[in-house]
Amino acid sequence: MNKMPKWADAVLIPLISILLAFFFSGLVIWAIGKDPVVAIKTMVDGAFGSTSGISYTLYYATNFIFTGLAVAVAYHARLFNIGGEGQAMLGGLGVTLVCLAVPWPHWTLALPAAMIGGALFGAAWAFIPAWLQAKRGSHIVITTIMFNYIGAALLGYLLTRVLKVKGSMVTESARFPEGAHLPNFSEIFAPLGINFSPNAPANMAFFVALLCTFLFWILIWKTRLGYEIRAYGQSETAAKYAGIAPARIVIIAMLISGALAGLMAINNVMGEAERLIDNAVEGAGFIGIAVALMGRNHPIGILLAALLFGFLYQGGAELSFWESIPRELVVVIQALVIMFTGALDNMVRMPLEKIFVALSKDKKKEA
Amino acid sequence: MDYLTILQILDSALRLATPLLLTCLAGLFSERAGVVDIGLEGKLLAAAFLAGAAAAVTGSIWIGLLAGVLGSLAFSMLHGLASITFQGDQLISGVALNFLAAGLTVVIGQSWFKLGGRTPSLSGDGRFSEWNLPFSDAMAKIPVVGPAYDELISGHTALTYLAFLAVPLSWWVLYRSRFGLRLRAVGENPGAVDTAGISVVRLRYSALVIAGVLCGLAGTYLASLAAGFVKDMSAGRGYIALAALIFAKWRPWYALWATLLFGLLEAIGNRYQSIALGDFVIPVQFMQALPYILTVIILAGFVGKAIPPRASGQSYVKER
Amino acid sequence: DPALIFDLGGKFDKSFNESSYNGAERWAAETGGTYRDLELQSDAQREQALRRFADNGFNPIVMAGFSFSTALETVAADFPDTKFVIIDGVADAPNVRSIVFKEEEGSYLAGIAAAYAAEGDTVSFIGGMDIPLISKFACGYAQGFKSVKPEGNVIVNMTGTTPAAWNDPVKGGELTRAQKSAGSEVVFAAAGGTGLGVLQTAADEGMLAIGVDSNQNYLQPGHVLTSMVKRVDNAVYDAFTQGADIETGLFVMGLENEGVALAIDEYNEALITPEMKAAIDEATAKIISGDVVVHDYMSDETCPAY
Amino acid sequence: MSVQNETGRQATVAPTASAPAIELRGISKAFGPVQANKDISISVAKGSIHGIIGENGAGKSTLMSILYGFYKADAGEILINGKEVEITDSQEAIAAGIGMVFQHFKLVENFTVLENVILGAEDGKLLKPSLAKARKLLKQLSDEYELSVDPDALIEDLSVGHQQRVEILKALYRQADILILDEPTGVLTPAEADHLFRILEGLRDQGKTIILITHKLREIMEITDTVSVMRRGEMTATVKTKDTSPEELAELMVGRKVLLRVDKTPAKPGKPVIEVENLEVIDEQGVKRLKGIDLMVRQGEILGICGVAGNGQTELLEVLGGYMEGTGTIRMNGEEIDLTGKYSDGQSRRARGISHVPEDRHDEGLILEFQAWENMIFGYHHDPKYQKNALLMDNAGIKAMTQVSMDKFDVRPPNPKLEAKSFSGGNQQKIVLAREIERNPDLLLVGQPTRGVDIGAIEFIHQQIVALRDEGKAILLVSVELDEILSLSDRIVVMFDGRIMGERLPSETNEGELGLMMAGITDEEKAQ
Ligand SMILES: Nc1ncnc2c1ncn2[C@@H]1O[C@H](COP(=O)(O)OP(=O)(O)OP(=O)(O)O)[C@@H](O)[C@H]1O
Ligand SMILES: Nc1ncnc2c1ncn2[C@@H]1O[C@H](COP(=O)(O)OP(=O)(O)OP(=O)(O)O)[C@@H](O)[C@H]1O
Ligand SMILES: [Mg+2]
Ligand SMILES: [Mg+2]
Repeated sequence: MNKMPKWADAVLIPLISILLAFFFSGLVIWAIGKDPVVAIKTMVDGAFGSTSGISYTLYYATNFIFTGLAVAVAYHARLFNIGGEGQAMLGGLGVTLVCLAVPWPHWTLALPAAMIGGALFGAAWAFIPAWLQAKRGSHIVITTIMFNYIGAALLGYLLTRVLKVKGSMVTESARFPEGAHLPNFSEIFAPLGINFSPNAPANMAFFVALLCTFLFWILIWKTRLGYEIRAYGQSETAAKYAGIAPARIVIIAMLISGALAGLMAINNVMGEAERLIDNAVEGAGFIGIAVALMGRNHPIGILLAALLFGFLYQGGAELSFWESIPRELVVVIQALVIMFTGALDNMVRMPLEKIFVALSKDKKKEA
Repeated sequence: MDYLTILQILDSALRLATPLLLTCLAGLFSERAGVVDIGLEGKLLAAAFLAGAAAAVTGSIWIGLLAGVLGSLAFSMLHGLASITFQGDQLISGVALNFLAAGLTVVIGQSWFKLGGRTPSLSGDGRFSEWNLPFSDAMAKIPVVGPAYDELISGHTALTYLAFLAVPLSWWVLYRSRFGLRLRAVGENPGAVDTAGISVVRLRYSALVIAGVLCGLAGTYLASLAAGFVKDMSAGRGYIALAALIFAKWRPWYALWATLLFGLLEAIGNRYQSIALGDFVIPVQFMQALPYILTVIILAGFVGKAIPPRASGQSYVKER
Repeated sequence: DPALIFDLGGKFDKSFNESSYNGAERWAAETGGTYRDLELQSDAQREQALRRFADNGFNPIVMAGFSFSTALETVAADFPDTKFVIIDGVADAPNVRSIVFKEEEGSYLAGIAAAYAAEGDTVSFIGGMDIPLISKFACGYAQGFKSVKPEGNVIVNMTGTTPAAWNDPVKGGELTRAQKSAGSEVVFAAAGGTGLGVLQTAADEGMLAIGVDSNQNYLQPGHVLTSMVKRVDNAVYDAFTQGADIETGLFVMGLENEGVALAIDEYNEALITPEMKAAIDEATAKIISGDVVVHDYMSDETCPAY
Repeated sequence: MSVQNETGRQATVAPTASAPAIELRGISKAFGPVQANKDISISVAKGSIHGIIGENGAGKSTLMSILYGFYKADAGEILINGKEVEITDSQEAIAAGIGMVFQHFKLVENFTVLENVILGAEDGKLLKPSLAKARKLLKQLSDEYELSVDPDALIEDLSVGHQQRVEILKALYRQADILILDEPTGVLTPAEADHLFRILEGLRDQGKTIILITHKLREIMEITDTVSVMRRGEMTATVKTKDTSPEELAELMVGRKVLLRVDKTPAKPGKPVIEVENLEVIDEQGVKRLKGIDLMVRQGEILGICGVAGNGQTELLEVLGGYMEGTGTIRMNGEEIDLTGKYSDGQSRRARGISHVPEDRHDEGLILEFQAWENMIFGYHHDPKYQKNALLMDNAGIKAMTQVSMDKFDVRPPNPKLEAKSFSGGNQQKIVLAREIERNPDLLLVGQPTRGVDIGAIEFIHQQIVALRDEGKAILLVSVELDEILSLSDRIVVMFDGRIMGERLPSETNEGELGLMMAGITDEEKAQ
């Protein structure tokens, strides 16, 4: 039945798409009077050429893995969760409260507690839209958009009035206690004899993200709940026939989604900033949408897409460092990557399919 | 709260609703034809930029309008290329457009004007002037009706009147014209349209053209109102318009009410930012979030289930 | 070479960052020197950027924005031979020059100007977000205004709660209109790109506006009463000029050392009446002499004037 | 061959009155590696009804879609009335006088009949005059051909039979001379089907040409003039209907002898399995769908329920299956079961030994995007025997089980990893049936088991249902096919308007009587 071998669909097409995206990015770079080859080299070097670069790349990727998984869980139930931004914000609040409430003696204790805090708060922020969708039919896209704004307002209030350190100019919470410090890559890998730059942000949370990716795969494809989520996502009428309660699936899927978004906070809030700052999420919730869709809602795809975006973020930063290329150009490159790999993939697939069908016909004739 | 204050709030609501309404109608045409459009935000931004840039250079907002519409159209067509011609994911394409607009407007703006992505300020003919309807001064003296006419109805720019005119016009096109019948059909069941011998692709592209034009108007309105382009100046209005569209259940008149409601809530929030109840001062953040909170409450309490056009979000594939 | 790092608002925010950019450009133009600058995209880049520049021998490294304090404290210790300059924030390290401004003093003068310009007794303020720095402006402004019109009313509005609040001129315009209909005659905007909408609308509606950070008088001639300039440009210029030998420590820039001031130029001369000018000069003198102390919102996070 | 081509070409040059209405020559079409049509040639005489039969996936729909310009052929030519035409889209097919009624109707559900009819054939840019004109013409058409439908009704409110009339009206409104119907009777009741055939005969008598695709040999024999048989993308035979027999056609289609009658021994009913008393159901719109149903099914018997679609059979199955709430009493093996609340869902019913083959395999019975093995446990995914441990499902075990079931039920291709949508209708139905029967239920609810399924598969499905009965299980069969009801059931119950009209034994009734009962005419009324 398949017109193309699997590897072509999974590897060749994305590869060509990315090359196309970079080709057009190169055109833009060239148009503003810079050298595209140098630019690409700078990006790749910056993102993967040093342990510090790798660490930054993975740090950003960690954020995107969490939000990408969050969007994907909901999407498997055909729920479009645009609220990752708000849920991650609230997750930050949860992590902060946990980290500040107890003088943690060691991160091994602090991390699980913070994870629970972040997941709980993120899930809670997703719960209301989920409940309204399940019980009142209120469109989840609107309610999650609204909850992003409400979340931002809530955090704005808490940061300026409640959590802020008195006398400080900065709207941020107090610094977390030493015991809540998550080991970063240099601390993790030093005992193994691998030297990582000590000042780069990638940390323990990356491994939690990998674990979540694996658990996501288990959940969606190996458990009854995942089975029910996918079944509901494909056909609500069939789900009802099978005795799957729609309201239950909507709420559970959104709770998991919110929890995953909330978990992002162990990376950016606990792992990197070690305090809650204003606008800590920085749009990772929205990038998560692109990551999930580009990754076709599959954990491996999400992992790769998150890495790609991590690369774009870190490589883009290097571009601004060394090439004085405006940071908005990096946004343009991101846009082109999303466009070509995510939406215009058929532009590559269609001709490729023809080639493969022709090839297979030739083979048949020979045989 | 006196009568004049109410009028002023309503007046502000009209101004705030105008870009939302145009954008919402843009989304309406697009989604009614089965193309989901979360790229509204990007189109709005692109249009605002080109309108601001062209108006600044030529000194004429009408040329700015043309440029804004063309820019938004170009984005619309890109969306069409991805989601209609190449049957790509409409959501991804929309997300990409939003990024593209956010980036390109600044990159290009900076290389043109060297003002950090801002365009030079617009003045005089570079902006839409407010239309004072006939007799507004004379009528102002008549009690009740007069001030309403003078404050509320009169004194908006051409685009506001156009936006409000676009509502009955959209309704008429959708429900009274052949084009509208086909457009609605293609959003419900493209197979029916295809087998009736009408090109699904052409219909969907036409819908995107209309959406592009309407977004172009909305973007130009923003640029004119703010007298120039500032990066990211759409400030989430595309998303709010999308919410309003769902709120409106994809219907033109409801779209009017939905966007007016959003405009009104924002106007009230602007006007009453700091309210003190005795000793307790309601935090400003609460008042700023109030429009969004109310939206959720109204949605859950009164609007209920919104069913999108059946084929929206899916590309039409008859042959694989 | 020196380096300059802008805050998340970006190089061209029409106010704070742009002002520092102007200072750097002035230095470059006058001395023919070169420098490198960088716009941040993400909070995590602060430390990265500092290290990057320090590693590569840039000295001094100037950063615009209080949000750098935390990152700077860790980085400064690792690069004892590099000089850092933080504007608007304080970092406690021997190789750091911290420059803070007494925005409340300049805003106080702006309040006095507003009080003289207004016929009635209501003026207003539009901030970007409800953060301490912005409240500092608002509070100084209100104090100045009330020093002239004690029974007057100052409307204080904030634009929003997300970063979009700094780039929403349309909303800025609406807030201005709302304030006008509530009686305000003069509006002071401290809201980045949103402020452009405020100035524009003030001009459209026949109000007066007060600009912020850089001199914005020229933007709407005849409608911008004055601008409360914060000489961030001078701070950057000085730092660049002094180079690697820059003196470190805490520098507080107020009226006395011309860190803040009201801008008076050909665009607004006509709006400044002699009495107004006299009152401003008098207040300036008193503040410098210490006869008048403008309350700093940051000191206790309350404002006596509202 | 060459001679034929010669004459064909002559015809192209000088069309004659006797030229066939449709002639296809050497049509080929591939979907990627699948060769759906291979070098197909066929000619259909003007003013005739031409039947096309073939197994599921034989390529019938594809061929007709090509004729209608919906797909583009890879090779071959099309002649209409002897003239070669280029049909690259439906517009051109319509212009050539071709109308098509697709198996899955191409109607806009929330449009009115009138709007659907004029869609794409409006005259003028404004709707109002078009609608007015269409209203008149529609009235005329419906009078002429007994095609009455309310022009202002919404499609979603119409029965499938009426929806189909709309499709035919659409074609006639476009002045089609050639009408293609793809499995038009699949969803119709016998009465509706008869009505349709009268319409088709009327159309033929007016000189129109009709192509009819169906899986029902009875219909072929009854109404067509000629019939073509397709197998695996090729046209294997074209014969005059009066020169052939159902047995011969079946053999041509499937390639082996097919038993067209159900072969079964008399039932040996045991004790009651399910007893339903005074069952009432109100649907979401607040309409009462079941108005006091009493029935009972015993071990080892098949209770057939017939009725015109929309008279409560669907609701009956859904309430028994647990995904619709109702009031009344239902006892399963003597124990009462909940009709509302927590325990009235599909899972609880399955736990009680009730299995259910739903009427609509696409919307209910299967998740088309799921692979066969995932579909094989759909609804039973909580069953402990499919779990590896408390957390994980035993996917490997399920796949192995699926392989066994697929082999046993002769699902083709027997590949558990194939997505459900890649199977033909008949094989999809076998998957559903395998799933439900393999559960060894006490009661099997079956809705429309052979809808759209080819005769080879029908034979097999019927055998399986009878085998289950012979194991002493109770079976409740709902079908609009009176044939099927009469040949499978041990007792027959007729439903009308949410009530039971009466009960008959298959040996003591006939289609005529059942038909009257289905129309709501009772014995007493008949007597009067
Ligand atoms: N759009 C399509 N894409 C790919 N393959 C297709 C498509 N449509 C049909 N096919 C394949 O072409 C073959 C013929 O299908 P077709 O629908 O013509 O069969 P059919 O004879 O109408 O069957 P049925 O009796 O079930 O309606 C099948 O093998 C099917 O898998
Ligand atoms: N888009 C498609 N891609 C692949 N195969 C297809 C596609 N559309 C149809 N088919 C295949 O074509 C064959 C016939 O399709 P069709 O739509 O006529 O369904 P069917 O088999 O008649 O089932 P039903 O009667 O229940 O609708 C099936 O094998 C089906 O799997
Ligand atoms: Mg078919
Ligand atoms: Mg079929």
